[in-house]
Amino acid sequence: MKAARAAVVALLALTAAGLYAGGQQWIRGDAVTDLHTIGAGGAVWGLYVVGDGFFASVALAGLAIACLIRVLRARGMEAVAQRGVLLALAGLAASVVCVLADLGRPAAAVIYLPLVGRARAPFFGTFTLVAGASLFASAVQLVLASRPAWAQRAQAGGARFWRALACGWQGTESARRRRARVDFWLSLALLPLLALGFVVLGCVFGAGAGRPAWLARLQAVTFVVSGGAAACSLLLLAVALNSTTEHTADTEAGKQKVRSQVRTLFPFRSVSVSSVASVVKSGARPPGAALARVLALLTSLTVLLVVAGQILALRTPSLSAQRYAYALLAGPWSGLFWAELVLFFVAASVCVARFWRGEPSLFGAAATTLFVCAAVFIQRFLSLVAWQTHGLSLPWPTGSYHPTWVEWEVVVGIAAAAALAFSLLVKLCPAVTSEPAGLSGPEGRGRRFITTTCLLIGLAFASAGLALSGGLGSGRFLDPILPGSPLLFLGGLFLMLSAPLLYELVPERPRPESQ
Amino acid sequence: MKRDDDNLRDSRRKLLAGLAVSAAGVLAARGRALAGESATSDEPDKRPRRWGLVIDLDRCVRCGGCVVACQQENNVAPLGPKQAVRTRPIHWMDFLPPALGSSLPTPIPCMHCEDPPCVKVCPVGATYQSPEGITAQIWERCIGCRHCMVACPYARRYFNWSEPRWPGDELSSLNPDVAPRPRGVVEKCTLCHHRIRAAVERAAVDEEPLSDEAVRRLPACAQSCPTQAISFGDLSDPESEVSRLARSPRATRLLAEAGTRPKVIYLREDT
Amino acid sequence: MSHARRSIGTVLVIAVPALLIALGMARHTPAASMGQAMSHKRHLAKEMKCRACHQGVEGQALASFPTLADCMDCHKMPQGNDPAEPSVRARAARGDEISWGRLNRLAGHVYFSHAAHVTLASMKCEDCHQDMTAIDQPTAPDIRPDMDGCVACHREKHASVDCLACHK
Amino acid sequence: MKRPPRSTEPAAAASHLGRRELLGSAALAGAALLGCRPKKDPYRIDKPPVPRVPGWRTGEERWVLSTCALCEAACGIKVRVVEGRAVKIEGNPEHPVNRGGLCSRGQAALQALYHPERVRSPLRRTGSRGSGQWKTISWDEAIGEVTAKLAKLRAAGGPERLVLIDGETGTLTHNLWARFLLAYGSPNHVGMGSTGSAAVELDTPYRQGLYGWRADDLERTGLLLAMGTDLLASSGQAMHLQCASRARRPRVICVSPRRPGCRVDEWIPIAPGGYGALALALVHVLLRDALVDSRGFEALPGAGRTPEETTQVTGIPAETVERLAHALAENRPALVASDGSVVAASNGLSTAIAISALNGLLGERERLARVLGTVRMAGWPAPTVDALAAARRAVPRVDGAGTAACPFGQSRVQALPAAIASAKPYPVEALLVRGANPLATLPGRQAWAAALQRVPFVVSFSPWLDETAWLADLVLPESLFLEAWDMVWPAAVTDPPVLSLRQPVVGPVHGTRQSGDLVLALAAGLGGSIGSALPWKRQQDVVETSFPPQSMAAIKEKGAGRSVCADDENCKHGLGEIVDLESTTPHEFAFFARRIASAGTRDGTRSSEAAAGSGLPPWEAPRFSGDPLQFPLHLVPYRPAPFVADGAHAFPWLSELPLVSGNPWPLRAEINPADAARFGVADGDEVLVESSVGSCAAVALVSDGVRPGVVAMALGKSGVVDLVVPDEDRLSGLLAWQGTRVRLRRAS
Repeated sequence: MKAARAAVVALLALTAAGLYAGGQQWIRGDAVTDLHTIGAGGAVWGLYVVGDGFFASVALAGLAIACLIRVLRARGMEAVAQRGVLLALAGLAASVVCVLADLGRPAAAVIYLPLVGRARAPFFGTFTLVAGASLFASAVQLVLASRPAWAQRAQAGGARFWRALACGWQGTESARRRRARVDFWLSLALLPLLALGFVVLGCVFGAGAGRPAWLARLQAVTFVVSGGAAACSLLLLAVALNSTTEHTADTEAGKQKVRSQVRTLFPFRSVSVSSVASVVKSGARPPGAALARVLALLTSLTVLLVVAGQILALRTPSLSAQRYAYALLAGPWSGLFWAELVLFFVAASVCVARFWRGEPSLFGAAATTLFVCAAVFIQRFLSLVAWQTHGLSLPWPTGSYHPTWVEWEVVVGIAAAAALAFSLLVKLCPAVTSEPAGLSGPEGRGRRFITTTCLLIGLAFASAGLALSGGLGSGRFLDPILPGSPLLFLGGLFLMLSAPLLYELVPERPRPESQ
Repeated sequence: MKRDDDNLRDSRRKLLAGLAVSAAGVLAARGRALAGESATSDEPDKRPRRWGLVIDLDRCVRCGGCVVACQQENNVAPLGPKQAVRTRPIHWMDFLPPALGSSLPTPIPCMHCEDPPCVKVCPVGATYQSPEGITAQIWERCIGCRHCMVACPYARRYFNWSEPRWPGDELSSLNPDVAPRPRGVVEKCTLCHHRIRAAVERAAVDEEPLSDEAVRRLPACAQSCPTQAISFGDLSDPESEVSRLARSPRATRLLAEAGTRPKVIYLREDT
Repeated sequence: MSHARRSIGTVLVIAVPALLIALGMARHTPAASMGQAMSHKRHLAKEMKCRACHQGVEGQALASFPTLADCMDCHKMPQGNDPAEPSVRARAARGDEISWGRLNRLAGHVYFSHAAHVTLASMKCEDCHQDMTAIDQPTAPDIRPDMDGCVACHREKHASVDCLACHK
Repeated sequence: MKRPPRSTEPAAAASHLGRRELLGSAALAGAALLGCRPKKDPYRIDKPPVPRVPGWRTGEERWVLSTCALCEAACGIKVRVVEGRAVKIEGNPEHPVNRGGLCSRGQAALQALYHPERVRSPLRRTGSRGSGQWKTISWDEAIGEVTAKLAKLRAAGGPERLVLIDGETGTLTHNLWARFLLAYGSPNHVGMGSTGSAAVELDTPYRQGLYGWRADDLERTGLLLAMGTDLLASSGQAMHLQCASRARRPRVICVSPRRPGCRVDEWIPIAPGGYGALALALVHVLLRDALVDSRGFEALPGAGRTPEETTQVTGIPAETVERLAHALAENRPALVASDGSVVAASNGLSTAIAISALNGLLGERERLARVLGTVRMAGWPAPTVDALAAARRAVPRVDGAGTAACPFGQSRVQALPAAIASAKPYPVEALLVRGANPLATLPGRQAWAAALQRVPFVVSFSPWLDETAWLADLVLPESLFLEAWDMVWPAAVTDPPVLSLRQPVVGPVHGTRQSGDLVLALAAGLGGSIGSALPWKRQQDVVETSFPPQSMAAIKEKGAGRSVCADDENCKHGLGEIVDLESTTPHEFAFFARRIASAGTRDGTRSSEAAAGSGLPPWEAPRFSGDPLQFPLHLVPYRPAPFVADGAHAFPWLSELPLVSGNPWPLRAEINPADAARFGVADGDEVLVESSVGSCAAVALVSDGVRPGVVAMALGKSGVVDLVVPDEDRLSGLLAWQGTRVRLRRAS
């Protein structure tokens, strides 16, 4: 209890410190960071963009895992899926804040990106697909998955709040089947979107003037794979908690212990332990082992990719790639580089040794998560920053980058806020797989028509918006043909993603025959 | 009830149709505008100019006159020693440190590439290639994402890390033809487009064609150069001095292998 | 019923201050001030051309305001019986200058050349400005330039719509 | 049909609440978005509240011609003035010195003009010296105070006890001050020595026996042998050399311990102080191989030195010298040019004579160059000098220049602190300092500070509160060159030689006054013979009436022009007493030797005892200060391209010039990789450079552009001068900047 409060206070304090640091940057300009002009001895992208890449990739990977679980209809993993969606929400929000902290003129960005954003720029994909659509999609997923739980709370005489959230929910069997359908199709539809989002992010991180194309692609792949590893590790942590719950939840003493453990991680009073336990019990097998295997695989793959990249970079004719590789192997970045490899290795070993048999412990999971996340963060840092300081094509002096306290504070503050948000979301949106037995009800009409219309209009808007912001035709033109086309594209995506929500929310209209 | 429903559906259809028609109308109007523009720019007697620089490294004495001339002309704020401890200097015209066989620094402005990597990555179109080949940056549009800085293989772009400051009366010496850049935007060499614009305007007022001699020393860097190592002109005009120099066997381009096709051409004897 | 009233109240409580804040942040119009009382109408009635005082209008970017020395070209001798005229002469004798109030100010990153518009494009002052033959003093600002307006006219006249044509 | 449970009803109510919240938050978001609008236009150039400059219309711009003053070259400038404010300086294309080019210094001058640290009105010290307590006083008060002191000093019969340190030469203002001292009765007009123009000035008089600067025909030169670290980059000749040789670039071979910043066809690294020996060796080869006509060179001391004998001094292999000599003979017309760093050694005069002999032997100097005579004013009446002034002018100078201690010296500023401290030959009662900051720009900072404390009355005319002004009693801030009238004789002399006009491009930004106006005001205040010697009201009148009107009109139109004398009588006092060496016998070296022997100094009276019997001073090897074992390296202070002798802090852009690499501000110690390995120093290390008199911290720059055994450091940043031992050439009195030994180690 005390520990939980202390954790909340600590997270709040970190968030406040982050706000303070952000205020310092707002007042004094980006000079408070250690970012510098490329070529004059620095990196123009630093901790903020690294944080953006980290949070966004973790979030996308979390959402991807959730989608996969739902597409594969692995009901036993539903809790993992739900956590994955929460991770996506918190992570994407954090990445958006990271980008805003990085931008020189965030206010101008808020105005100009939707108005005149250009589809050819990688940043366009970042703010439409990654920040906009994925964030919206995870919110939709979350709403759809949490409504049974909200309805339960509303029925249990909860506040108007829960009733608002659960409005229109029906416990009918047909509604449940309908929802399962929606879940499946939405998840299936999201997978290509997420893949696209990952490609965009990977491109941004693989980018770098003069980087050989193969190296850029390799970096992009490494980015995606390691993002998956980080998300897996975070989910593993959540699952480890659940597994502990399963072992001990039967006895009253065990329940107490679980409560305290649960509160340590999700420090809110009303986490429904029983519901969590019921989730896990309903599963056929503990999802931890599967996750751990995937994690071990992804981690090993990342190590392989990183090592392959280094070897290739050393043997390439490109001088800048060689300088970059040397800077990582033996230069100023060597400490971080080797630390990354060791962390990945240790994490993979722990996975294999402890979790392969499906015996996750909370401590082991926490350690693995820490190792993997730190290693992934370093991976992003090195692929982004070290190229700017050591990979220039022209003989500019090599640079250095030592983030200032402001940058650390802002990023840590964002992470803390994301953790708080995650905890809050866990409290608000518990995963429930065992719904109360439903009443049978009729299938209404009209629902399908509205949804289809929404989908089609959304598709039309999105394609029109994309085409228009792509500059359609003339390459000379600076602006989208129609100002606001990016907004049109984004709105179209939102409409398309709202379709399942509409499908769920449109009030039941009885069939005319029945009247 | 049913009739109502049908009516509703009809109205929806009407709405959709209306939307489609209006969207098509807007597109058509824009398209016409586009077509009109391309027609005007493709007049046979007006070949689009491609402004470029030729820098003769054998003549350059590395006096730094071009660097300071550029700063004074383009309202670059000085940093002062406090900022310079970990310096974030802005030098649109900079010196590339000597390396790779050369013992002398190389003056290096923006290359004004024919195929500029920075333009492709700008998310809001703050940077673009002008019809006369200048890689331009519209300060007001820039959101400060610094993507262009990462993309430029020459590192020829600068971010304003803090608000520019001119102590005391130094504001007096600011050039009214160039807008100072606020904090948070990326800036770069403009090839002194304000001077080109003024020269074009002056030539039009005087009803004289803009001759190659008149523009040869137009940008501030070229004007100040004691040895006239920097020449400026229209690369698409085969008779211009820059075109003539660009055909010289001494002509090279920086990072030609990057495929950016720079319009800044260096002259250097192979040693 | 009370429910509805309460909700309207809530909306008002939130929205009205927000609106007020928004209004307060919107640009307010500065009052016209010329720095020296003079009647455009009366000057123009004497068959004077705009460029007689705004001398830069044909050759430079800014149309420019006259110096007191320019005024004294005519006003050295009394021109009519305006009671303010002797004081202006006295100021000129002191070597003073009138700080004319500028009514129109473009955004700092916009370049506008009167020479290009008046001399090259043969536009008339009234095409953009108020007709000064009818009024003594212009109201401020007498034109509100926006980019869409500029671009529309440039398109129509086949002038350059390149960003660099107007941005600096 | 059973209806679904009523759970939808309250939910509907709840969604109503949601809508209300939504509306409110939308309104808030709208307000926030509006609030995000920038309140102030960030692109507006808001000029500071400088009063409107009368006579300027809005947007009106003019170009004003003037002359740069940031080095002795006197490049013509063209300043863009908008609404009365200077916004850009460019080179004047019509000006024969720079032909439109302009180096970084001239470009950055506006930073100094509008610098916030300029002294805005006269200041009187209120606390003790150096306490930094000042009181603003009016100009009348300030000038009254100075005149009262000077009048008192003169009344006491000791006008020679007034010393003027003058950092400027070759201008009308300088001549006004000289005339003031002449009428006042003080011989002590002290120049600033060899980082600046004085060393260049030495070049011609001792080589050609004439006072004036040389004009080289660079467009015809086939081979330029450039001697010294600064000649091609930052010397007074640099801009002219570069601009005039645009059309047909000669082959350039540079001889210096540090590779020049610009491209040359060949760089021959030489040991400091070895230039004279190299010249003699070249002379030897030229004579031995009969490559040149040798008449008249029998008297040249040390001419018998073979390249092998000089290798030890020059560090240049004999075969390189042979090759160079043949190159000189083959690529004619060949020209040997040198800068101040060449003669700033203990054997400066010997070096100058040897180089001059080489040029004379090549026979090309005379064909390529014409040398100007002394310049006097056309319209100036002979000065009125009263008996007191005439008597006291004849006493020995306080710095010992022209006496037995320094027979060929014209000015010996480094001897001043000792002379003041010992009050010998007589005490200094009043010290005026203009255009100079000896405390920061000359070695011996402590001695200077102590000397200044001993002078009862110190007046600084500096526009900045610099180190010297800080110790003054009064600061009378002079206007900067962009606010002043003047006429300048460019150090980079063109053919034909011209005068360059300096006129105010803007009115005084602050309440400062032109130096010429100040000296006129002082003279008027003192009255009597002094007042009548300087009868003008304003500096502008001096400039406009000192030259024939037709010349003046031409000069005003182009910014520079030749002054034409109408008749012989005016010519005597006028400009253009040009001695054309072509009219003498060009190959007769004795001509030069005779001049040196008979007229070592300007008036040719005080040096007779010093002239050696052979007619020429004997050849000297360079001498270095410091134990070679303790201090194994030679310090080579050089003038970097953006070198400003005084007030470098006022030009941030020059300090930020990215000419070397990376962070431009710290002082750099440039060493050869071999020495770096020897002393365990890597590129970018913090190092400590120590000489026998001082030490300074720097950042190591390891470069093969520096000769082994040498530490090259840029002048203009504080610290380097503290290392220099103030040794001098005993004949010419020039400070031996290149004569200090140092050691270098990593700072712990």
